[in-house]
Amino acid sequence: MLATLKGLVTTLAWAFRKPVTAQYPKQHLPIQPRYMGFPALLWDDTAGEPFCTGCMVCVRECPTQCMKAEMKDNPLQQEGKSHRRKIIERFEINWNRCILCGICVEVCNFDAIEMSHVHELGGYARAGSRVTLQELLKYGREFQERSGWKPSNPEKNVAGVALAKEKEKRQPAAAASRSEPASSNPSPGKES
Amino acid sequence: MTLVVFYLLAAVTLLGAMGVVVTRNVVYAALALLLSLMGVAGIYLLLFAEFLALVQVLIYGGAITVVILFAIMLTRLREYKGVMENPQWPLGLLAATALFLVLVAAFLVDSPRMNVEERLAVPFLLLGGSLFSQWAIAFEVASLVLLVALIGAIIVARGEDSRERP
Amino acid sequence: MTTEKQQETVELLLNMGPQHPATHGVFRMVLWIDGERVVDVEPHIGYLHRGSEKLCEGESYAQIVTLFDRLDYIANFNNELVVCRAAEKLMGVEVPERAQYIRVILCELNRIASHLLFYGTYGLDAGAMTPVLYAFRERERIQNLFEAVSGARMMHNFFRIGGVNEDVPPDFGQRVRRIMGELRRGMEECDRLLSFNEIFLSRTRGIGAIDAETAIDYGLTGPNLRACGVPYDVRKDDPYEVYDRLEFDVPVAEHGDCWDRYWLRVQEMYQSLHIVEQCLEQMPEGPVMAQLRRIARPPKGEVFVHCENPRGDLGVYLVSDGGPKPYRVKVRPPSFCSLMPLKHLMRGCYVADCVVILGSIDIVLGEVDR
Amino acid sequence: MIGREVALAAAGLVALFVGLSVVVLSLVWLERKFLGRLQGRIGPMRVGPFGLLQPVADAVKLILKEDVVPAWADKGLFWIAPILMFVPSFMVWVTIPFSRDLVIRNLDMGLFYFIAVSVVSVVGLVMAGWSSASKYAILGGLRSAAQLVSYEIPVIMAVLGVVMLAGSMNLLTVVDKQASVPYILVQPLGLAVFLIAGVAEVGRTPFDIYPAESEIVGGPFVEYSGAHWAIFFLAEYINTFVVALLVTLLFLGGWQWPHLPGVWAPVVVLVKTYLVVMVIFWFRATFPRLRIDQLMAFGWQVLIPLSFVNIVLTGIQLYYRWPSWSLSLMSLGIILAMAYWQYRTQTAPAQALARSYSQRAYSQRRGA
Repeated sequence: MLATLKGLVTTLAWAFRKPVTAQYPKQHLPIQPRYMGFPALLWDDTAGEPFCTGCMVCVRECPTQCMKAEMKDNPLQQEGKSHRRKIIERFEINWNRCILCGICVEVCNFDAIEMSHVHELGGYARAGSRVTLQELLKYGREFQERSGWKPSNPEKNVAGVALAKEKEKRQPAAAASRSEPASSNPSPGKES
Repeated sequence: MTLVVFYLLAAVTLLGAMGVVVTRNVVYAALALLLSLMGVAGIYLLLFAEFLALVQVLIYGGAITVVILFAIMLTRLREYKGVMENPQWPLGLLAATALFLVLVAAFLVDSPRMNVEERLAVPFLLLGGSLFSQWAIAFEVASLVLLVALIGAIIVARGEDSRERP
Repeated sequence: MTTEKQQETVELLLNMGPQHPATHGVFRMVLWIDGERVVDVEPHIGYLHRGSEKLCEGESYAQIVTLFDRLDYIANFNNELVVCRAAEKLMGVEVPERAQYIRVILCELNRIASHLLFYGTYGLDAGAMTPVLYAFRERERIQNLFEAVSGARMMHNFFRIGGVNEDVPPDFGQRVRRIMGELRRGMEECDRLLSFNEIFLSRTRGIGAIDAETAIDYGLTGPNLRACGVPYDVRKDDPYEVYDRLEFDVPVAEHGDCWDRYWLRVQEMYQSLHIVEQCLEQMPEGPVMAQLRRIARPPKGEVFVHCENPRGDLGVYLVSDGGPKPYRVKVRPPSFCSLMPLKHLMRGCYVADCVVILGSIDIVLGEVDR
Repeated sequence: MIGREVALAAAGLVALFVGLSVVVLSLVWLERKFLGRLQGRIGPMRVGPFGLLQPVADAVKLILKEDVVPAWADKGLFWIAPILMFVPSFMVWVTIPFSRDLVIRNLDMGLFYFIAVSVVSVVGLVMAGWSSASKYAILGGLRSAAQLVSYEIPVIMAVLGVVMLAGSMNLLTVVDKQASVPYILVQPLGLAVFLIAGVAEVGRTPFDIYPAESEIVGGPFVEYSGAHWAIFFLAEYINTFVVALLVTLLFLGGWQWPHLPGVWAPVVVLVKTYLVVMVIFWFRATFPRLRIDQLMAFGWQVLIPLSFVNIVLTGIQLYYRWPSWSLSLMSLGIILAMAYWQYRTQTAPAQALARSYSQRAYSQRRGA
């Protein structure tokens, strides 16, 4: 009876405390910075193109084979705006298959894919679970803007920095004066 | 009005009783019995024997029927074919007829034949008082019989139990 | 009961599961019952079979970790740990100390989370509906912490062969300390609510008892074995990671009944808190990942590694042919072994006890069926 | 003349039905909200302000749902069973007063009527269990038959204690007699027995053995759906409410409240009743479920003897004309003795065991 009374008091005490439930659609729980949401492709503002070169390493390393990628020659590289010789043409992630493990992020050599904070993945049709390049880039841009994402290897992967470096190598004297406008160029990618 | 209700109740009672005998499904029989007993309770009410009616509902309607149903459900998987072809049916018929005749005879010989009126209703307090003073011995004997039956039932149940689980 | 009797009495064959609120997943028990008594029971498993062991043979070592996440989906870190350790042992990798401490902290927190889930669902099995909500409230704190560390609440994929994926966030120690205070209060509350409740005691004391010898014969491990009085804990008996530097007790009970198993797990939660505290104090700075080639290629050979999962002794037998994928992976799942004595435990008990017994051995069907 | 009476009766029935539906809806809402708060949740919030319309939404959903009848079920019985359970819970309202005037018909044997009628609802449960052609349902039916018949006895005995004190089975008299002192103070033991047995009688936690959803997944109701299930649901909540109402009338002094005019009588009764209902919900939030054999043992070996003790104590007090506080003292003494006995036999050994386990904890390293 003693323990019974204790139990009764324990439950009753909660009647006078604040409930812990969050009312989900109205009230979102805070997302931790490292939260692994749906993978998204990132956008290189300095070149106005995705980071992704379509090298297929994520496709190969994905444990569930949820991705498809195709690459093409990069037109911007020919124009001299980018250092990437190849660029992604088509990319698709099937989010019914994706297990949000983050292996693709880990294996990516180009800082091109990141686990975004997108997590409300509900949909009405099965076909809707195939996410195309455009959507992935959209998620990626949102993620970049919100979280202040920084590339882990900018010298190799960010077009502006990499191009400047290349030029630095070629013309060490003129490098200092030229690299600045290149990196502060207004990016065409932001408009789309 | 009262007469109409009486005939209705009597019909319910008789139908229930018929159902008990006629149906082949034991659970239906138990439920028909419940119906019949409820009809009897209604007739008690018509006779201003409220207490008796309520006791009828409580004991027969609630407890007894449920216990019967309980027993039936425990033995549900058995087959009941052949229950109707009991070789003892002539004896049963004889006994039933005899009982019926005795009841009719009793009714004919000693019938008060008076109209039941509300003033005849026994007040509850009076009933209780007389039960515990005038009829105390009968009351105690009845409870003793029940007690013996209870103990017997327990012994029977226990014995079987211990045989099953040594 | 003799055979003749069995023919006479009508036994009811009751199919408990695969979809039943108390079977903790898709698990089916065929009960032969006599009234409310269970005459015999036959467990049927395999409804959640995904062929994990076979799948492992087609995946690289890094990918296997995600498969192990999904075995015992309530104690993911512990599962990741065992497969990472297996590969590390085969490769002879020395894991940086900081990574070991991080692993131990996360594993112990995961043990608490798992035991909290057990506490909640066990209350539910016994018919109390509040413990599960209180337990989930406490578990949520741990899950949030995990999310901050690994980015996922359950399927972390955080441990790597040779360390952990990432160093913990800078405010990790502070957060863990805060959570530990809250957890301790929450666990005490759980204790007040259920542990000594008279109804709960009468439902669990002396039910589903198993003695030490039988338990060993059936291959029970973990809390289920320690409840019978056998002080076997891999963390003590075959210390891995940094457990040999930590001071902690292994709770041991005596009777091996449902209440003992329950009580043991509750005590283990306190011990885990103690371990985490020490780890936080001792944790050195430094790298969290050993210097390795990107794609793990363990040398040809085989290895068996076991760790103390919340459910018991989780072992992995790994055979490598020198390639990037394992040749064979065999898991010794503690839940599966815990299911073994089910007949022994359930024969002669009541139908209601079945639920309580099944809850008390704390199985996870993802691990049983693999 | 007769036509008018019939019309009146029909109107009364409709009013009763509507009133009871409102009561049930409010109870459903209250239970979900209150349980939620006790568990650190907030309960339903979406439908209407504070989720007030949630039970209405539930009801609409239930009525619109397909009413599935299992192919092997005994269709007639399956169909009739919910009604057989519902009718008695409806019939008891004939004699339950909300105030001195607000009663359909005040029977002289009101309490006895209540007990007699409410027993019949067991038949409905048993029938539901039998006719569903499901083994869970059969087990549930068996359990309900055993449980409800056994717990009827302590209910009757606890009521008898009150009847002895009041000297009447008329609910109005019983309430009137409590004008100065409610019987909760005179007969705490009676209240305890009545509340426990009443909770068991309506099958609520910790005595929800027959619907035990973690064991036999709903017992007799397992195969029911839609409107049929709703009727069971309705009956269950009405029964819960009736038990709480009887606790109010028998032990809490009904509409008696110091310095409150008679107009407030129904309000006082309702407030008290809802408080008792909340206590029952509170039990649900706190306790695990008993096992069927423990339930039977508790009923026959603890509750029934206790109720007899209660009657004997009441008889002694009445016969020797001791002051009424002597009865309260005796009652409390018995309760405390029971509590101590339970502590000695259950809690204390478990705690001692727990202590010994923590001392046995295996801390030394082996073979290091």
